[in-house]
Amino acid sequence: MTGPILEIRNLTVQLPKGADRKFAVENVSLTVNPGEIVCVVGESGSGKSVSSHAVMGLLPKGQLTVAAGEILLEGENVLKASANRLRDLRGTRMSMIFQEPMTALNPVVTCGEQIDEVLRIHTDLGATERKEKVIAVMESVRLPDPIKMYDAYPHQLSGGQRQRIMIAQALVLDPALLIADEPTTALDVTTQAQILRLVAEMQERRGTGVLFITHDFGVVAEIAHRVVVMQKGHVVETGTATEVLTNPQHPYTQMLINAVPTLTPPQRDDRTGDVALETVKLCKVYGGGGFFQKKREVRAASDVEIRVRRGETLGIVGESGSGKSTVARCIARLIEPTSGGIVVGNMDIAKLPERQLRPHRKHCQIVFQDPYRSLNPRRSVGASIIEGPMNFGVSEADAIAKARDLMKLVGLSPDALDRYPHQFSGGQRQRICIARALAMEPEILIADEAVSALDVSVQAQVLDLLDDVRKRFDLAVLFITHDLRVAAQICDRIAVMQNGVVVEHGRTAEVFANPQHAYTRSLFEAAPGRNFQFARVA
Amino acid sequence: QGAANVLRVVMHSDLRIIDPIWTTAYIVRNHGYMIYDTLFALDSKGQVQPQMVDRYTVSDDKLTYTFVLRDGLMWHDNQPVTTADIIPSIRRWAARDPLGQTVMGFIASMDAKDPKTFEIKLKEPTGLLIFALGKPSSNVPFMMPKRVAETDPQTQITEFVGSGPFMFVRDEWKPGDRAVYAKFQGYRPRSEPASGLAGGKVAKVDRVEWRVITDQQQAINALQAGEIDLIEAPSHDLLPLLKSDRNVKLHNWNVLGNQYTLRFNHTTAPFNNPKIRQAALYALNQEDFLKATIGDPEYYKVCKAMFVCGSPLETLAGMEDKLESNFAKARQLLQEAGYAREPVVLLHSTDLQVLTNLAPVAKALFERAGFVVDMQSMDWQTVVARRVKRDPPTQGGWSAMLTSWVAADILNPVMAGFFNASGDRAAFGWPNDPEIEALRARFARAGSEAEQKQIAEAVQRRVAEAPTHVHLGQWYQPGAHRSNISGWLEAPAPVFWNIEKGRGA
Amino acid sequence: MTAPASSSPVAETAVPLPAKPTVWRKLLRSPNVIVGIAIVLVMVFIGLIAPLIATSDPTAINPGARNRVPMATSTMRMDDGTRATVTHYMGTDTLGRDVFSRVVYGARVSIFIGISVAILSVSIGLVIGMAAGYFRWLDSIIMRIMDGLMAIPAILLAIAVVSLSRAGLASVIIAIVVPEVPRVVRLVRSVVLSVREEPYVEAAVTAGTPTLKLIIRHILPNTVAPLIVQGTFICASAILVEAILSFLGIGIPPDVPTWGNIMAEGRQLFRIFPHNILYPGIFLALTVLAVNMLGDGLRDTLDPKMEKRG
Amino acid sequence: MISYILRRLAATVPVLFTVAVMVFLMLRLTPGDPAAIIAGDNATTQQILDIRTKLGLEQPILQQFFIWLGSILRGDLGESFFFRKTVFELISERIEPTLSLAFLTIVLAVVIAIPLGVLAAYRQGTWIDRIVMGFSVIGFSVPVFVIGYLLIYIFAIKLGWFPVQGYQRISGGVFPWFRSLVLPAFTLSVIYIALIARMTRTSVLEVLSEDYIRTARAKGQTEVKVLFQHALKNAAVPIVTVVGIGVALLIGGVVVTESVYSIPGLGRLTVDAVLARDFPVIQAIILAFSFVYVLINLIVDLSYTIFDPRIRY
Ligand SMILES: Nc1ncnc2c1ncn2[C@@H]1O[C@H](COP(=O)(O)OP(=O)(O)OP(=O)(O)O)[C@@H](O)[C@H]1O
Ligand SMILES: Nc1ncnc2c1ncn2[C@@H]1O[C@H](COP(=O)(O)OP(=O)(O)OP(=O)(O)O)[C@@H](O)[C@H]1O
Ligand SMILES: [Mg+2]
Ligand SMILES: [Mg+2]
Ligand code: NI
Repeated sequence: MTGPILEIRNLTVQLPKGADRKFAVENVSLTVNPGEIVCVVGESGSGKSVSSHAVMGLLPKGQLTVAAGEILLEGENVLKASANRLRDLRGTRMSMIFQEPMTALNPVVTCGEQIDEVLRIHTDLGATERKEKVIAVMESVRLPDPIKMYDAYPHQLSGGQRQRIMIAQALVLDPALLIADEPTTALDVTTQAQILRLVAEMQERRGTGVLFITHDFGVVAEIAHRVVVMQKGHVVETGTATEVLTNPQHPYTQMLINAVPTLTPPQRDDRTGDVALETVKLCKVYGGGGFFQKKREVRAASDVEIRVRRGETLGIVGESGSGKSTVARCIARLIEPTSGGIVVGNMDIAKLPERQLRPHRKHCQIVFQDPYRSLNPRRSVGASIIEGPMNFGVSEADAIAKARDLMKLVGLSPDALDRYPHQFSGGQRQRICIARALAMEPEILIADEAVSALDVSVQAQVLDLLDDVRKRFDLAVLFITHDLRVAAQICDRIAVMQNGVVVEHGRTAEVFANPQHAYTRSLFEAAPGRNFQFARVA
Repeated sequence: QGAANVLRVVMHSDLRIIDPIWTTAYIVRNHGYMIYDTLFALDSKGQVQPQMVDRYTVSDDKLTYTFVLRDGLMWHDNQPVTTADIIPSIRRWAARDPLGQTVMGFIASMDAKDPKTFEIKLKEPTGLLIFALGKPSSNVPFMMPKRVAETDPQTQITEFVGSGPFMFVRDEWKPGDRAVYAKFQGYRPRSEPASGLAGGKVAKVDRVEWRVITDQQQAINALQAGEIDLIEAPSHDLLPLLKSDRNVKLHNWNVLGNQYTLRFNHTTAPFNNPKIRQAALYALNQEDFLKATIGDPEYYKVCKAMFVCGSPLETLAGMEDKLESNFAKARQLLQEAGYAREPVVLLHSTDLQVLTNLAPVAKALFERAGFVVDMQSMDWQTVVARRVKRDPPTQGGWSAMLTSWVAADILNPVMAGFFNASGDRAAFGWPNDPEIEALRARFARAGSEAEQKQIAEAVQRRVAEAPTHVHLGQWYQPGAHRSNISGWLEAPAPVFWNIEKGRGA
Repeated sequence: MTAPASSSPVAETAVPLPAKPTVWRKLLRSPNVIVGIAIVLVMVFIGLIAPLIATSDPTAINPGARNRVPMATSTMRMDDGTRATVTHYMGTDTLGRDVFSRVVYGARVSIFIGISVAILSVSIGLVIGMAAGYFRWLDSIIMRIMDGLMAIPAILLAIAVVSLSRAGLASVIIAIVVPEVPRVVRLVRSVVLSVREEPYVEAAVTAGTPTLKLIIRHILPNTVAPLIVQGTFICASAILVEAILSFLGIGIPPDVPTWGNIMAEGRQLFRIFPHNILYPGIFLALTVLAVNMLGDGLRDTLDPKMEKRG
Repeated sequence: MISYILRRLAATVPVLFTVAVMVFLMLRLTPGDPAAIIAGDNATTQQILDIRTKLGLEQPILQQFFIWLGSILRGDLGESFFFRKTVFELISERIEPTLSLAFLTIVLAVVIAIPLGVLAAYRQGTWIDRIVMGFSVIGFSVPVFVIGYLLIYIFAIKLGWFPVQGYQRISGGVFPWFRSLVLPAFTLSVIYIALIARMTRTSVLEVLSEDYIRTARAKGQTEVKVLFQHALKNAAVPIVTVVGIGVALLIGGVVVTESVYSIPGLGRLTVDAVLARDFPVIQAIILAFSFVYVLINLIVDLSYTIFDPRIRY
């Protein structure tokens, strides 16, 4: 087979009535050649998934319909294929890996059986032959102890292992085309790196054509041969990876690439403000006790000692579950630490009961990850912003006046105070959350993954805003993230957490230049595209 | 067993208690007739006939009665029936039955002469002794083995050995589901043909099963579908369904019928005032009650005679102008009595088909006469509990309630419980009327029927002046059976000897 | 780096997203809601104007005209001696009462029971559920008691409660409310437990909002939608349970017309005079159906989970 | 797992204690007097008082409660006020019909409701969905006894396929047993079918939007297998939960159904006992039903582990 494996020609997919735009994708064309990895990038909602689902024939029935165009899989138009033919093609000629390895696997069926299912559907092999084949493919995706893992359920595996199961399932029948829809977004950087390596390796070994969907330019830099950039349902730019990443033509591509933070931290001065926050041997153990049932104990933070000065940004990095949020929530006293001290000003608030705690609440404010759930959907954003000050005796008029100022500060129109959260975009909501936090005139601002849910471009804006308000109000900022690029850009100092323990702690530039702890090193090595210099276009 | 020999019956209620001396419930009385026998029994003409007794003699001074038992009487455990069993049985019955208590007052001694012969000596003559021993309805003096009869009258018996034509199959008795009787092979019936409760009790089926079907309509459905053979008391409103069915026949087994009765509570206002009670007597009428509950005139009869129309003591005395819904007269009486609009707390039983519609009618009639009525609805069991409470009506007591009597139970002022006017010792309602009490005492001693009749008339006159209760008309409860069933006797109680089950539909 | 945030193009305008259709608009688009509301309103209206449309006093007995078939006429003797002729659109019952009038008046009681049971159980359950969900120490005590209540089958509990005191509207309502309360408590508690973990609630905590205010402002509103939905189902089942209690002979006193009562009294004559059970049955089933449809419709529109599915 | 079961069983103790206290108090405060009922229509006040004393009803309520509790703990449910039988005897002779009825109803309901619910979910928004949902709403709206009467009228009286009433013991043959239970079970299952079908639809719908369903389709799996192998098993937990919770509904329905069909089961016994104020029987039955209910829901919770390997106790 010499022609392209996949050719999408002028694909147009119609959205149902009442959606935000008429077409999910319009006039999309792209090609995947054998042995090629084509990355599709673009902001959320740009139509990446819809295109790939159209190829698989998995568009939700009755909601999304292909209005025009054709999709040729090895020359065969899958849009015209019968339902049976389509079923035959799936799993044999084309297969797909999805973003969330947990939800993409059936939780109540063992991993082995899920791979086996593909064989059962498409081959006449006997049980033992099938099992051999499954074990072989599990081995080939480097799953440890495949025989044991055959009988394991998805929840008994780590995220990376689950994703390997997905890949094994996709590759077991050697399809010509592999579609990967953000297969690593939900994974840790370290695991992500392994999976990316695996995909590249498999593709090389089997000569599969890969359509790889992502929003992460680091990933693109790491594996792509060619890149397709999408915006609002249109393909705005295509080219080889190097071309697009180093010399983007379309303003949108340029904007996206500009927004990618670099892994090289800028030079920063040491902050010399007063110590605003200090934790002393902070420990938090979840669970335990329980009257009629025993709960499992989780030691989420142990002996954490951090210190933040006014005007300083301390980053806490570490992979998922390392205890970053736990530390943040203890400091904000949303939960009570199991032991240890939290000194804010010169007061230890670690064990204060709720009633006595209330006066201290204003010193420390928090901005959460999920911009969609951080604001009460039933209250106007104005009401959310003035709630705090009014709790501390500020008159309504004063609080509103201040809220208007803050809205301007975070780059929103003061008139928007009367609106409700759903009328704002994610980035705008995150700004509102920052305004709400600032309304309390805090000394400490905790940002728990405050930009992780945002698109790169929006993310850059919010980061700028955070840095801006830090300067303006001389805030001590505790910035929690799993994204090293982001941490490099904004933090003065960095604490690296692993399994509830701070393993390394120092100035950002020093930690990045010369990581001491093995875990820190592995973290850095895993950052995708770390050696790639993205173009900066003014 | 051939299916043809099992008689499947739906009775009016579920058999839960099995001591017919201990309770007056009719279902238990019916159970008694299945497994026990009586010394005397009422025949279809209302005459008392010997049953277990072969013959008896009365001394000339009418003070000594000598009874001789029939040959071949056997208990279900195959022991012979002797006079040693009889005397404790009479005593236990007399300890609980009001008529029995009255009669016991006359008795000087009871002695067994030999296993077959016993003697009762009276202190003074009474016409009631034989009548009482043949009392047809609750409590019936059923004869039980000595060891059973010696049970404390306040305690229920635990053994079910009788000498009647059927035996109780205890293992198959499932309250709420069924009670089962098997033919007693050792029973020797009298040679006379069966008549009423008297005569030869010949069991002509092997088994009688009393099935519980609480839903009236379902019982009828089941009868029509042939799942059961006989219904003791089908709902009157549903009779048209049965009349039109060729496979089913209706049978009026209780010719004397029943009488609806309204009982006053004499201890609290307003009915502690005889004039107000009399106002009620004027305000009510029988037709409305009968129409509302029975509906079909074929099955009811307006009858102002308190001791039942068709009985020897039937009379109109005192009642001529009453029970005509003369509201004007009622209002006038209320005014004279100074009725202070105390509410009449009327107990309404909602779960017994034959009683449900009575209270609403009473309420409507009372209200039109100017009474204030507070009708309180409850299930029959609550009524039963409530009516013995002597608290003021507003605190859980009552003023009036409605019930029904089997005519055979109220044939004279001594046996009919509601005429007992001895105050606290009287039945619920507690009338206190020395005049009535005196008349009742005279009645008990009355030697001749003429004298009895004259006293009964006087009682009725007195009651018309100061009512103890109001009789609201007579009604008849036909039974229904598949057309292959024959031989259902006419008697005050439903009995299952003599009934034959033919083959086929 | 991009230009300073304050001049960024996305930041200026406030409404980039299309306005969500309001809840009301969505409700009015749901056929379930429209049909449900329409029928319920008609029933309520019938109940309200019962005195105007009833052809006779629903409690007036007339032994002479019992068990009449629909459309039969009867004459009634009045106190003043005159006679009035009535047409019985739905026939009469065993006491000669006009079934049509009883059904019409019955709407009042039946709907009253439905609504009051719904309101009572929802409000009692709300208070208890809030307390259980928010105050950890109370939780296990309350939930144990609720478990106990839940463990008694509702009808049995109702039977027991009704036999507690003399049958009457109040005891029937109590009887139906008691078993419903634990269900509401559980619902409210689960909502509270999940909502109190929401970031915006935590944000309010860090803003120093006092507990009571926190509950009322941020937690309570989240329970409204599920409670309205639950409330409709409680309302529907209350109307039904009343009928069943009447059927078992332990409901509202029979002289008060309710649909359950009329059916219960008429059930023995189902084969001969089906009208006694048919007409109230139609009204009852229609109302319960409508309330259930309303509940379904409300749930489809108010429950964000259902919304996601679209 | 074992320790979980033990802990759950231990947790039923306070629940049942609460039930016991509530039931006991409720009954003793009722106006009905079992003594008066036992004594019969013509009894005198003194006779009734004697019976009350004999039954122990004249003691202080608290004392009565502890006596009762004590005997319950010894495994003695007491003796009926009315029948010369122990409550245990009564319950055990009534349990077969009720168990049979409940069993058949559950089987019938599950067999009918689950495919209906899956179908409705799969064809969401189509007329099939509307019919199934319409039926389920109607199932909730028509009183059980009306359904019962209608079924009797059509299938027993008009068509004569089934007996009008009554129960045949299973010892008398499986066929008569089954035949006698078809109508009651169907009557009782209507509301249950409605409940389960509805829940099946909802949870299957929820599951159908999950990623792994998409994965299964991406493998080329057929729709039927996607529905019944992937979707249904994942939707099972809420479905069995509702099957368990629905048992409460079932118990309520049993009371009415047994009344309509004259089935001598626990439901009838309950009504009879309540109407007769047979306290020991009522207490025991409510306690027993509550225990069964709690137990069934424990079994349901345990069954989760079969459907969902993530759940471990
Ligand atoms: N089932 C659906 N019904 C209605 N609209 C849909 C549906 N699926 C997708 N869309 C719309 O189609 C557009 C493209 O969505 P798509 O999922 O392809 O975005 P994406 O590029 O994959 O975004 P992300 O990075 O967030 O996954 C969006 O506007 C989305 O709202
Ligand atoms: N409420 C809780 N109860 C029990 N365990 C918890 C709870 N919250 C968090 N944990 C556990 O504590 C550990 C640390 O969790 P934490 O949320 O602090 O991690 P994190 O570093 O913020 O991770 P992520 O990057 O995913 O947000 C994890 O193992 C988590 O499972
Ligand atoms: Mg996507
Ligand atoms: Mg976190
Ligand atoms: Ni990311």
